[in-house]
Amino acid sequence: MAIFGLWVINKAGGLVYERSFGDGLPHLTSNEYLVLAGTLHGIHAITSRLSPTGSSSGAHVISGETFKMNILLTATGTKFVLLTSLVEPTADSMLQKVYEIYADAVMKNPFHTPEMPIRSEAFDTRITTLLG
Amino acid sequence: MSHHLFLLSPSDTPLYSLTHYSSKPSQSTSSPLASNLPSWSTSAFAGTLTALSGASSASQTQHGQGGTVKIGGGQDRHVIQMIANASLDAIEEVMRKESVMYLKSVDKFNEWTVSAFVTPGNMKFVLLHESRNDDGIKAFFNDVWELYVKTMLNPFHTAHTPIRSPVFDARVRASAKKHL
Amino acid sequence: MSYPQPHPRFSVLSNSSLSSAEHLSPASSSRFSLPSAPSINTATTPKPGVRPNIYDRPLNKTRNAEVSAAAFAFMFSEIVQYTQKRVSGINDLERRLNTLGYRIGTRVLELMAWRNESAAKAPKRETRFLPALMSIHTHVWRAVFGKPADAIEKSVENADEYMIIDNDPPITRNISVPRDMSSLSCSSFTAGIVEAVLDGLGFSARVTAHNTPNDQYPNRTTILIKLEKSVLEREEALKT
Amino acid sequence: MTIYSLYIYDRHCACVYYQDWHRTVRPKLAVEGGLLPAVYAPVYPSTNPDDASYSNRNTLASSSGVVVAVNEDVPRTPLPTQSSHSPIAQLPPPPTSSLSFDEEAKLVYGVVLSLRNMIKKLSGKDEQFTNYQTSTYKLHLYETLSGYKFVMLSDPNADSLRFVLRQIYSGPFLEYVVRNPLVEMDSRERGIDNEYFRMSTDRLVRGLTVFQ
Repeated sequence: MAIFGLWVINKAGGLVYERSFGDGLPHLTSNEYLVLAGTLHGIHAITSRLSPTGSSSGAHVISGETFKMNILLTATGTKFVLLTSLVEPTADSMLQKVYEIYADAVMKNPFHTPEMPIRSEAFDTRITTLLG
Repeated sequence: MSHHLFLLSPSDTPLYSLTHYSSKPSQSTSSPLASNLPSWSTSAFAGTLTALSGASSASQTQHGQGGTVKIGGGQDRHVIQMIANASLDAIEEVMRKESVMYLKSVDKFNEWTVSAFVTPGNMKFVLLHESRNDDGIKAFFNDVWELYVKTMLNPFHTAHTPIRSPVFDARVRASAKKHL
Repeated sequence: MSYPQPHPRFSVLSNSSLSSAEHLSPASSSRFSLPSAPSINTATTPKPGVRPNIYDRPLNKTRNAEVSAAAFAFMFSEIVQYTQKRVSGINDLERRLNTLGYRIGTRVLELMAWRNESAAKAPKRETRFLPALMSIHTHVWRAVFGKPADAIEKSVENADEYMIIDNDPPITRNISVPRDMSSLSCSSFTAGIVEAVLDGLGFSARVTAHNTPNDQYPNRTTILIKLEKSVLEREEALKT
Repeated sequence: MTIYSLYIYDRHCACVYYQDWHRTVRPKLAVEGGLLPAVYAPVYPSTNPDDASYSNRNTLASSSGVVVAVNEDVPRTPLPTQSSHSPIAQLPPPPTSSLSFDEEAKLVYGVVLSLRNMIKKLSGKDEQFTNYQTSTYKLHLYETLSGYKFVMLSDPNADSLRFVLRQIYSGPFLEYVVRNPLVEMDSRERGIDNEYFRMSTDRLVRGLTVFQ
């Protein structure tokens, strides 16, 4: 029952925000996170084309043996990825709350240019209170 | 019996003016200026005053015909405006002390009494009238205030742009006809 | 951390925005429910197809004429971005936000006064500075931000300075200023509103906004009012 | 709760076997040379129907081996166009997927491989990618030590089917592929499809509770 990390990926597949919590997963360099975010963006697009029964959304949940990645794709193409333990029931509601904080603290902040890395520390503090 | 309304911006630039000839019979005819001069004043002084207020002699004749509009030599435009501007000082002086918006008959000149309405935004409505018609004027000022507030909400109207909207003009005339 | 109200609303700022329902159906706009001043334009009900103009809209705070706080936040963020592209420094940006606020302030003063006083027998105006400051602290803040300000202070060193303190100003709730512009306070927009209200009431002053965060309220802001000499002297004269 | 399809890949990243059940969007014919023979008959691109090299292999197998179960409707001359054993033939021609089969197989392999690497890198230790889920299907992976990858697509809310894949591996795969001398397992030119393997996998999957 733990949350390991949060990624925010813009609609072009670039990683604009990355936070890891606790030490459930090893901390990688920001460069590696960038690469992983890029591949995830590609995979997400492919998974929606492999559906055996017509059109389907991209991957929602990708799970390994000890952790899983919950993905929320928003209407504007931004992806929120929450890395949690396998049995985390609140992952989806957490993702919705993160999306709400993103809408409040990032999109309404005049000093943030869309699709660019997120620098606003209001966003940081509120994410820490929610997931920290 | 005529009324003159002036809307003055906080920096005292006129934004709107209206002359209204009221058809209502006036309750009390105000005595012409010459008569309320103190008896000891010399005739020379009286002469200048009558010239100054050409209005007074004309208004007497005008009472008789009631609503008919008397064009020509009657109330000179500049005299009216001079009276209105003169009354501004009185208004300023009273405005600081009293905290009420409607200042009843602030100033008197010849047969004109001036009553004013000052909005919180320091916008002055000055009305020159002859007869005493207290609640009519108060209701009229209230309507003009409401219309002014609505005009102010127009984002393109600043405190100093003259109000030229025909709807505003029509509404003010309608209210004047109703109340005065 | 959830919001105090689920859908916070700023009411008075929104009055000029005609809600689409009213706009589309002129018939409904002829239904004036002005409890206070009998609206004089009932005589001329608008003909169908005539574009309803500003004089047909009621002045009172109607429920559906309110704008959601989110919409206002996005617009304010757009205003700041627009201004930021055209200024050459923080002071310039604050001055522009101040002038924008000033335009809103003049209208807030008139509208708020009309809403409070139009029903009164003898509508009143503030003529002394302290009651004016109090009315700003409560009425203007409630009219614009939906909640009264948190504190008023009189500065000790110089007599002509007063401060209105707001612990969590709604308009800068979503704004986090980057480190390199840390001295900027977007509340100079509010300072503009206060300056306009004071000017309207006859107390001309220079009003600036400053960030005064404390541990409990990171967004705490102080609106500093610096009165002009003439106002001070007049206050002294009127006191006696 | 249904199972849509099964892909088997050998360690040379080639798709060696394919079988589907409730798949409504039929796979499109593979591009020439894009697919190994003996993977999945209906999508194998054969230039002329009679010289179906693939077909005689089939007759040889059935005559020599012990006939375990006679499937009446198995056609003696398996023409690629006549997919009689698919149950929904009589309906209007089902929509075929926009991707040709070999492309689809490559995509599936690509996704599985990159997810496997991603999970390994993220977890730091040698952790296996098990499955991922979208709004309409769930993909499960089971990888054997010998490098064979079993990929199964089921409906989204099925729970993990790794044990089913393991059963397929330890049952039919060992029985009819590993121990079947006629199947060249690591050949890079041919798939591992044969009669018995297909039938026993089919029987096993249809017997699952998950399968409706």
